[in-house]
Amino acid sequence: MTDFPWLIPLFPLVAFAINGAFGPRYLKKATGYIGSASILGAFAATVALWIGGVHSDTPDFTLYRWVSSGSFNIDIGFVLDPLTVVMLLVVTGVSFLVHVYSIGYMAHDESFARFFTWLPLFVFAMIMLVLSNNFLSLYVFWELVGVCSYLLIGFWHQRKSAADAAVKAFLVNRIGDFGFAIGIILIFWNFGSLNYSDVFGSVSDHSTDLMLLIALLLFIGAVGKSAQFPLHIWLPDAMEGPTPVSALIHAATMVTAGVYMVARMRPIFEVSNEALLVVGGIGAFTALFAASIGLAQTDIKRVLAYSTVSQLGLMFLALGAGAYTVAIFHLATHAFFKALLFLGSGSVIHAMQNQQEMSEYGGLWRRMKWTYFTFLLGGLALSGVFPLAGFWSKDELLASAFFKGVADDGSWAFTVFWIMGLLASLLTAVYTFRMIILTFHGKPRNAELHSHSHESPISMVAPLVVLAVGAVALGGAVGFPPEHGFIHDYLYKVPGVYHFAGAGEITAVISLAIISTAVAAFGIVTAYAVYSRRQPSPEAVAAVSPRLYALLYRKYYVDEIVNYGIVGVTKGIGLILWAIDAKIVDGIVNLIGWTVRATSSLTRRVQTGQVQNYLFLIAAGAVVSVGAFVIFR
Amino acid sequence: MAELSIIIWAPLVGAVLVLLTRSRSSATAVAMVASLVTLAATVAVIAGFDRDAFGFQLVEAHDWLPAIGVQYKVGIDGISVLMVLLTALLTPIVIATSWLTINKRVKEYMAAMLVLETGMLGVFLALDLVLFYVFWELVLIPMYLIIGVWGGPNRVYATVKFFLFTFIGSVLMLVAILAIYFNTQTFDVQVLPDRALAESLQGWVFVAFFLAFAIKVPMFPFHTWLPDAHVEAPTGGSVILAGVLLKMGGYGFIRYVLPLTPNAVDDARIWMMALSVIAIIYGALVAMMQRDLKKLIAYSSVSHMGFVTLGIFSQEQVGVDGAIIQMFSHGLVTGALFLCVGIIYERTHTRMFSDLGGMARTMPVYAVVLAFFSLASLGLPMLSGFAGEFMVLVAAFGWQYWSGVLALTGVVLAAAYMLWMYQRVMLGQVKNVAFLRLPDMNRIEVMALAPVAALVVYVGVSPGTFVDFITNSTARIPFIY
Amino acid sequence: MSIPLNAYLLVGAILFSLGTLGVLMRRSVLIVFISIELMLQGVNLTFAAYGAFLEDMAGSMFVVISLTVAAAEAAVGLAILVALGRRVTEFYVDRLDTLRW
Amino acid sequence: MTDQIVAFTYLSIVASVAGLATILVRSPVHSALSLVVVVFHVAGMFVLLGNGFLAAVQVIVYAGAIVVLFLFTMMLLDLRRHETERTVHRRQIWLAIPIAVLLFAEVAWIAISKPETSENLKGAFPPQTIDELGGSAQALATVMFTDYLLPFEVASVLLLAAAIGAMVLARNPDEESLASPPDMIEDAAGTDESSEQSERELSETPATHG
Repeated sequence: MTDFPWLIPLFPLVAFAINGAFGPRYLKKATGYIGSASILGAFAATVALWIGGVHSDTPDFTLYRWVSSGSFNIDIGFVLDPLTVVMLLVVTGVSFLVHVYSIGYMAHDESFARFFTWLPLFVFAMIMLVLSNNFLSLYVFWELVGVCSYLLIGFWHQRKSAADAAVKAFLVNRIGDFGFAIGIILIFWNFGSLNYSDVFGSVSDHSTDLMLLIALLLFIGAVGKSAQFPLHIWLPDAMEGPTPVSALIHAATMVTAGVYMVARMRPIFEVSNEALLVVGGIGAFTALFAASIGLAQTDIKRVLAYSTVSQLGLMFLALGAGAYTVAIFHLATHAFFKALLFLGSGSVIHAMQNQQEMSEYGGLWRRMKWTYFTFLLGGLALSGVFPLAGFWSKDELLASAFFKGVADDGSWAFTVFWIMGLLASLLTAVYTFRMIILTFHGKPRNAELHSHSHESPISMVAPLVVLAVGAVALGGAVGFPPEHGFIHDYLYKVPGVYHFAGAGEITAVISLAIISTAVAAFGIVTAYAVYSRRQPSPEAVAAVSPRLYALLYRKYYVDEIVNYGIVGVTKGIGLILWAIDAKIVDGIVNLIGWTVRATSSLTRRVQTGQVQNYLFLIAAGAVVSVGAFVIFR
Repeated sequence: MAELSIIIWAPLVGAVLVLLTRSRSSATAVAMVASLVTLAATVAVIAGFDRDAFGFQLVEAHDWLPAIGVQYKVGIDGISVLMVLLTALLTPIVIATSWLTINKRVKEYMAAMLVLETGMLGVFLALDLVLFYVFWELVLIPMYLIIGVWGGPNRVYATVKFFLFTFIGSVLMLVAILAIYFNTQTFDVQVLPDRALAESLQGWVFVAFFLAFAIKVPMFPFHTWLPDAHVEAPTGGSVILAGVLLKMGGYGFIRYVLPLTPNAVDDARIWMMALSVIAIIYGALVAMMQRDLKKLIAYSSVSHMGFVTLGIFSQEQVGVDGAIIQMFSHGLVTGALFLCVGIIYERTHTRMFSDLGGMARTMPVYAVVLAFFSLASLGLPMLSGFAGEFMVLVAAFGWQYWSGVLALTGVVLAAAYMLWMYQRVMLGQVKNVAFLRLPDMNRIEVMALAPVAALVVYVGVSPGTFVDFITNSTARIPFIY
Repeated sequence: MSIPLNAYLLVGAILFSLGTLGVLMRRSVLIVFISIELMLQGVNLTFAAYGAFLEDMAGSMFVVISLTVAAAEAAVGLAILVALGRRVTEFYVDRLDTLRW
Repeated sequence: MTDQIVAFTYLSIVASVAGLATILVRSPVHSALSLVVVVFHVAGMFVLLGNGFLAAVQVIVYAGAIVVLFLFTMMLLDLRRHETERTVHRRQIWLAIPIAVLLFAEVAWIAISKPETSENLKGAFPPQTIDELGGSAQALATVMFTDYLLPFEVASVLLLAAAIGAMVLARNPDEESLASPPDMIEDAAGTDESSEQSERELSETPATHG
């Protein structure tokens, strides 16, 4: 399988081509099956690649020469190593389940075919992004993934909010790519090539602050794509897209591209501690920041969106602490249970006639048993309760941050980050169970809607169950003995993936595990205390501390700042420049025209029609010439 | 052996024949045949084009004014091959779509278009400074007529402005050509680079050439004719104006300014880069605030052509190659965009954003096509816009990192105004009830845009095949560091 | 030939300037014509003087030619005047300014 | 020698005064007459210069023809009302006088400063050869029909053109039909047809009468 890896991206590409060309008119519903089948094919090919045994020094597979102009030679090719395989497994696996789910979810949508044209294109771009073996093709598919998210967020393009959200998503991504592109070009000029192997090979013979600069620039790209602190504003708005899109793109695959990229660029980041500090810091802060906002959201998908931003923050915290394997492990588990939660919320929205406000929900557990149970399992996994996947990955993640902080190399900051991470996971537990209680428990707040609610069809519930199994089993199966689970050894084979040694003391690990479980339990209890017994309406909760609630609900006014600040200023400058262009630059041109006409009208005045004026001029001319003759003779 | 002459003069013969025809359909038919013959000849030449050859190929030289050594000399090399292909490809498309839009005086319109094609092809293929100048002026007349006769309400102002702007520039160029002749005793482009001009003279020649080509590109301060010309030009005129005419400026810089005045270029480089970066950002910001769809695309052209000049003056081979690819891709993409604008204008007779809105529902096929070309225009990877821009950015970084960084903001702004345009035109609710039931794109329009879309993807997916045409020719440009 | 050339030239200059003055000053068309003739007299005198002093017949030849010109000019001018006379009653130069933009 | 000087001074003074009179006098007739005086005195100077033929020609052509022509025209046009209006532009004077004075000053300056009559410029007709040839007329003739033949011919053509021009211009339109205002070009075309008609009529009428 290692000799024709191009099969994996080929499946979705073919599906895209077929659906795109024949979808709307001829195939209609069949596009769903073609799409799902192609992703299944890609998944099978990935498994084959995995079984085929891929180790860190499998040679890259070059596809074709992209461009060669003077010193600028770029080839498109694939890198085949454990990190790629793990990512591909996650991407194709979750994509397949989402495709199947979408057949049911989008059944009655009139542009069903268009949905199943863009979705496989997204999967193709994501696969190529993970597979590419050089910075340029990484950047190429990085942007292509951004476009697919633009197309899918703006899927219901009649809705203005969806169209705005799509544009916003693409622009924020592009701002992130701005830093990413500068980083890539700097790499090219300093390393002479853009292939990972060449660049990682010669990292040592470059100054550390150059590497810091490159690392930070690349990290800007990651922040843009994985919606970390400054550039997170697009993800909550991205919820305008259909729920399967949110589940696939804005939970499991695309947003994790940033984490994958930092993990892949480990040699660059590893060189400078400041870079790791920045990554960890942004991660921890975003985790806490997003979790706090999640508390106050009333739209079920927005809660999940902020939860994703928060979990991604934790992954970056792990990357900052140098624990790459843990970060990828958490990425994998998070992909499963977050996709589960999103699809679950999709099933709820589907049942409640597209009503996304939790204030209209309540008491749904009786009507939608399967969705309720899978949703509950997902919630428990997200909060990090003992046997489920979330516990294993999040616990190790916080442990790695703790050990990095404790380690003697002066990075005490990570202890602070560890505390922030802990707080974040506490808030995670609180908002998760607030969501579950508001949706499923208590009395139905909208009786009329409630009466219509019903369990989703089998094609939607089946993926939920599969994901639930993943959410439960995946953690233990893959990562059981912390640091020595299957995934760690598998990933560890990735060349030089750092496996921090501090985890030697079992007691410390166990004590950390106990602390995190306690935190999770405490979170769930508070959620129950606050929400389930007294069934307070969101207004009541807000009354407790109106200003704080408003702050959280308004997402720290970041959106407003950006809208008036950046967007407003740019438009303002645009208007000014346009005025300058119309008045000054064009003005000068017209001025020249006007002056020519003015002077000509002046000279015209000489033609008075009086013969004597002309004669006078002649005489004057004669005088001047004779005078000149006399003077200069 | 006379393929290039066939390419140049076939359209002119076609123009003459068109003038003899009677009905509107026969005129278009003859015009189509003429332009397709030219396209076929061009494809034949490109097929036979030897990519590794260094010098000019298929050179034909006949004495024209032997007294002062002026020859009718034509030849093709890497720098001009893509431009000739672009011209030969866009003209039949424009003639086909004009069949739908132009209904008065069709005969003269087709004739003007074909004469225009001859002029453009002549500019790209001429190897003699005087011949180049003749074709450069020849292009002006038909374009002046096309905008002036078949244009919009305010066409006279626009076309006179366009004519005077370009004409003043080219007059200065004539002075420079004469200066060159008096110092090197030859007009032959093959011979000129070996006879180095004196440093001081290079300065003046550079300034003269710069003015002529900067107006045509258009670079920052000289761009105000472009929006007016585009807004008033008929669809076909706009496509050719944006598609090919702007490239003559860039081509002129690469063919004449870089080889002939290398020292002057090296001195003036800081200014050229500054102007290009200003053009990129200025064009993008102003484009964002336009209320007229065609003006937005016109200003976006200013921004994209800013990349071209940035690439040309970056003194890197990858920059010049990127500039040529960017010109080729911009010709295709912006030409197609203007066709799309024409399609909307024919149906709704308005280009104002305030009237348009929610067209995606009424014209789904058109929505996909416009989305495709808008994404290509904002430089989406895997589409042609990205390849050229990225190579130019790499080159710009090589010299002054700030130019690269600022140019990159141009890329971000491009995404902003393009998507905002798409959103205001296509997405959201239909503002104007009259536009609820509009005919979607018909067969002719789809067939016209299909080859352009195919090329855009081909250039995007593997720009290498096109860059191979160019690298050996641009390698010969003497960069002074 | 005791009278020096300068004297003749001086008289020629006087006549010429008086003619110019007349042309520019007077309002009546006829007077303007006559002043032109006066200017020509000055010129003829100068030609003749130089012809005599340089002992070259070219001088008088020029006088003859300027004579023919003067005659032709007077004839045509007066013919125009007569034609004009049918339409216009008074011949003030500043009134006849229709030949304008 | 002194009589030449006396004659010259007399001639020059009278010529100047008469010149002044031509431009200052109110009525055009007087101005024309004073022009005659100027012509005569300039002719006198020609004689002083030893160029009798020229003097004669001057007198005959100028005084005889041109000024007479002027007087005829003045007769044709009834100039009675001329006297009432002012004869001079007030504004124009302030421009005219300085220009005239300046012009005179320059030319006078040249006249005074020793004009070039050096030997090498000398022509081929010193006074004694003129006498040998038999007077200024013969000398002029030899030059006119040899070196200056072309200008002579051109001058004659010019006179012919002027004569025809004057006739066409001054013709009185009343004789033809007054339907439309006479336009030069149509008029010219018109005359051909009307003249043919008139001939035909002439040729036919006798037949009918006959």
